[in-house]
Amino acid sequence: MIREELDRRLAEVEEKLIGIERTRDNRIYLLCDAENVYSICQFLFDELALRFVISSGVDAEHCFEVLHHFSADACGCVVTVKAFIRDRAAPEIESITPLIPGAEWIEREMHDILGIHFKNHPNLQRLILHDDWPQGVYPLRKEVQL
Amino acid sequence: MSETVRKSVLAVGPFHPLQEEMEFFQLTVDGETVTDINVRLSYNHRGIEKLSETLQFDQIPFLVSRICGICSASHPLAYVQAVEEIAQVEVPERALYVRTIINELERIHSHLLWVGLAGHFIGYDTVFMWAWKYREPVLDLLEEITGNRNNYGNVKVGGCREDVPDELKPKILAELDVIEQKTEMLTKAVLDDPVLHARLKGVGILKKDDAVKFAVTGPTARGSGVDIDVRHDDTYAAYGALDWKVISQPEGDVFAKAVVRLLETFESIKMVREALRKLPKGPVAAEVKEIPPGEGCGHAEAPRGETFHYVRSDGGNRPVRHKVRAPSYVNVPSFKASCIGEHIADVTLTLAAVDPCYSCTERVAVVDGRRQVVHNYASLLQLSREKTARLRKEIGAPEMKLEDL
Amino acid sequence: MNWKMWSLKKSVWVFHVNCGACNNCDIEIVNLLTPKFDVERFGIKLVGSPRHADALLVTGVGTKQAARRLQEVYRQTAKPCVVFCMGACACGTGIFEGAYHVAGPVDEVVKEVDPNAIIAYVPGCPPKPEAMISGVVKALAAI
Amino acid sequence: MITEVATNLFWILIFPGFVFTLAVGLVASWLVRKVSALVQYRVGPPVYQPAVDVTKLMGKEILIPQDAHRAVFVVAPLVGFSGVLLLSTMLWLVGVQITFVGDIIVALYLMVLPSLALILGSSASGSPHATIGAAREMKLVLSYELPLVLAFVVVIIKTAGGLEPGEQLSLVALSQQAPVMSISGLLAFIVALLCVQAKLGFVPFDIAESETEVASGVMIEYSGALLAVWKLMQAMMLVALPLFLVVVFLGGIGISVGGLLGGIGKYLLVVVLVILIKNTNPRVRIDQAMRFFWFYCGGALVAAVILATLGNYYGLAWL
Repeated sequence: MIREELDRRLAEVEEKLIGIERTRDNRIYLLCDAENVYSICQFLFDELALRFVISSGVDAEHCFEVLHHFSADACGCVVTVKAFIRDRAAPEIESITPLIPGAEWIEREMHDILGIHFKNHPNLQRLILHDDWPQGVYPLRKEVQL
Repeated sequence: MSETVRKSVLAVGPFHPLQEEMEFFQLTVDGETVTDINVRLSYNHRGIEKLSETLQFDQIPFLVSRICGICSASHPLAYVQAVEEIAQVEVPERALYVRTIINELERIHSHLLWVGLAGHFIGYDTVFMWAWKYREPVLDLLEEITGNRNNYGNVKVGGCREDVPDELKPKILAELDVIEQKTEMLTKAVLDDPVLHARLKGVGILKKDDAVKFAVTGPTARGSGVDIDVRHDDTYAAYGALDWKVISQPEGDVFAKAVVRLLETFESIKMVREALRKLPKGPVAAEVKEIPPGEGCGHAEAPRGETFHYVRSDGGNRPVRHKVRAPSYVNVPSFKASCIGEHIADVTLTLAAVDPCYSCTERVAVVDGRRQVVHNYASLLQLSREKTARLRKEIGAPEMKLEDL
Repeated sequence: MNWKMWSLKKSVWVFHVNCGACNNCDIEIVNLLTPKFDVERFGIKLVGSPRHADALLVTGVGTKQAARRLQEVYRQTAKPCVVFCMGACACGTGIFEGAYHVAGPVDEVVKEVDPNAIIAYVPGCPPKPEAMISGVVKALAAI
Repeated sequence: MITEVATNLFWILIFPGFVFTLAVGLVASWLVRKVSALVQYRVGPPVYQPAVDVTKLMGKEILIPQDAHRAVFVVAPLVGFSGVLLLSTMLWLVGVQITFVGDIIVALYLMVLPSLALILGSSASGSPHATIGAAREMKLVLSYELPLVLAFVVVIIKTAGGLEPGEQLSLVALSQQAPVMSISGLLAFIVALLCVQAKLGFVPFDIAESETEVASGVMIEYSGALLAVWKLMQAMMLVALPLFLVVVFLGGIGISVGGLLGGIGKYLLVVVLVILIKNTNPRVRIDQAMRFFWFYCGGALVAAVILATLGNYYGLAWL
């Protein structure tokens, strides 16, 4: 898939997005609300056959951001779906693991270290924090100081 | 994991001389067939992403090179590429070539290391000793260039810290010739050995659509016919200027992954040679004044697959978020697709074929319905080797002669 | 020097414990076995059970999850034994100092079990195989 | 009376019993490690290494696992060790003609003792891995004992012609013959050599405990002096078992200088054969080992028995 085609196809999901940012030639950020993340990822993964790379959870000032990074290997382009979770007290977002099994670990990890709940995740157990880690403490949140 | 399993694992200690990270794999078996697999991480979780938020942009390469000892060139490279993307730095051309040389040397020694371990897993300990012997000169070269056998700490935002001295070129070229010759012998031994064909072919198949679903990268993906390679797709450093090709094999079994790694070693040797020849004159680092607010993604092809770094800056001198993804993080979960339904004699080998940074497989415990450990790493290794021996016999293979290697 | 100490120095069976390392130290330890360094010359041998070991080669920072396992291994080791902290992380948590999942340097973790444990340090990131050999020799000369 | 006791004690404890066998055994186990190292481009350990290893283990703490059956766990190594000690003393004394009728049967029993002790000790340790090892060791014993006994039957048939009826079961009498110089004897010797390989626990029959998967199944829970006793036992088996083959098949060790040198040569030959087999073969699986010993070795020995009987009947020594 060449770059022009990717841009054209991305326009198909435009109504679900808040905006599109292009920081460099081959870096595309799709900004959206938490509710739309599953359908956008489904479009990218199933329709455009992009490769899932990883997700990053970010503790931004007024919200949590979940970034699903995809890679369009044919044109070397990284497409990132940036979802905003505005409810800081009980952050929740749709899991994409039922769609992409490779996302299981990273969602468990974000659940561990940021306390984001993933709806419909098949196995949301503790993954990387040790067994005696206190409940309710999320090390990657900004209020936790080293 | 239930307490009983834990206890027996602790009591006998799933430790082994070749042990590496502490991941704990729990396999459920039905008779001799694997029906489920579960992994517990955390033994090696050091909180690097949080630490990274407390360090300055220039200090972080030293931290990320300590994520994984074998990928200690590609992690910093991916990181600095992300930061350079934020800061829009123009990296001098010579630095790009130096980065390429270091990364390819790293790939050569990592792949040789894997060959040795794979030999160990199927009971050819002599191959293990020999492959590691041939790997040593590469480490010596890296030490001469960067000052350390591992953890090179050679890249920084805007370029490199150490140059490849011109007077070292003849030595590197000479060593490469020797390594190429030895690798050729190893490759021949692998590709021509009927026992290895029987032992490795059709084992632990990761089908192409599973490879896509589990989003695997590197030789694991290329062994399943997914020909992705960051060096080629989103070309960085000097890879775009070099003549090389992406190696891929469609079969998806352990043999295919071995072939991919061996052939890649030759490509790497070729690339280092060409990069040395084309090495342009000039400085190896550009000055970077400040990192503006913004976000960037950097990825690089480590020996095991794509290393991905996401960095966000708020204009200060520390990142506000730094996400790291090592290749094993997506390659290891693919065991769910490749191990289930396999005979337990093949499990260690299948896990090893992914090269999961490389011997997490030694945390394996096999449990039956009553949650009792029936196999540990040693007995699985045993089963794996027995199968090799049985196949040798069935094929009527001659004894492996030392001079064949 | 009594016979116990003498023989201990001439025949060191080591057991390798990784408690959260980056693999570098671990690979260099395995490297010790291979033809270039071949520590079997000095009677150093890697063994597979802590019960057979005279020295524990500990690498890594001692993450909270791994620390308890290290303590368990230390209890299972037949005394007298020496604990070697291999690499900067094991010696003093190195670059990972203060991270939330780090239980502390290896010596502190071991001393929780046995305050009188004999602990030797081989710094370096990773220590070169030669440094490891020399570290073992020096530590043995000191006891 | 006192001198006789003293002499016997000397024989058992110093020469050629405990001390001497031990010394030879430790050197032999060094040889095994050294040759393996050379194959792998390494230098290998110095000659005194096995001795130092054992000395060191003697000074270490003995840990007994909580789940273990203490008495059996502690006694098992001693049982195995005394078995080998007696066996080796008996074999060396064959040279000086002090023995009793029927001692080959005693020797056969003594040779089983180490394996039995190993099974006992590892089952008593209460570790699941040791239990796997014990089960394998047990199957291995079952597979090689039968061919080993059959091999001796061949020898006894073979030597029947030249010996008094009562003498046929005596090692001294047997040591005067060299049955390996005949077809049936050679067959029996080869099978017995393989059985010895299995008894020593070397590749390809190191199924129960192997150095490469150092978790070493059966011995995993042993430490300190008890582990040292096992190591000593293994070292001494490296002397006793090849020596047994020398005595039974290769014509024994003479008391004269020539006989002594010849004996050492024969011993080294057997040890070198064992090391060669060890270094050129991959490990086999337990059911392969059983099939190998029962069918192939068993078949070869039945043929050997027939050949030997025919040879006796027609007076053809070479059959």
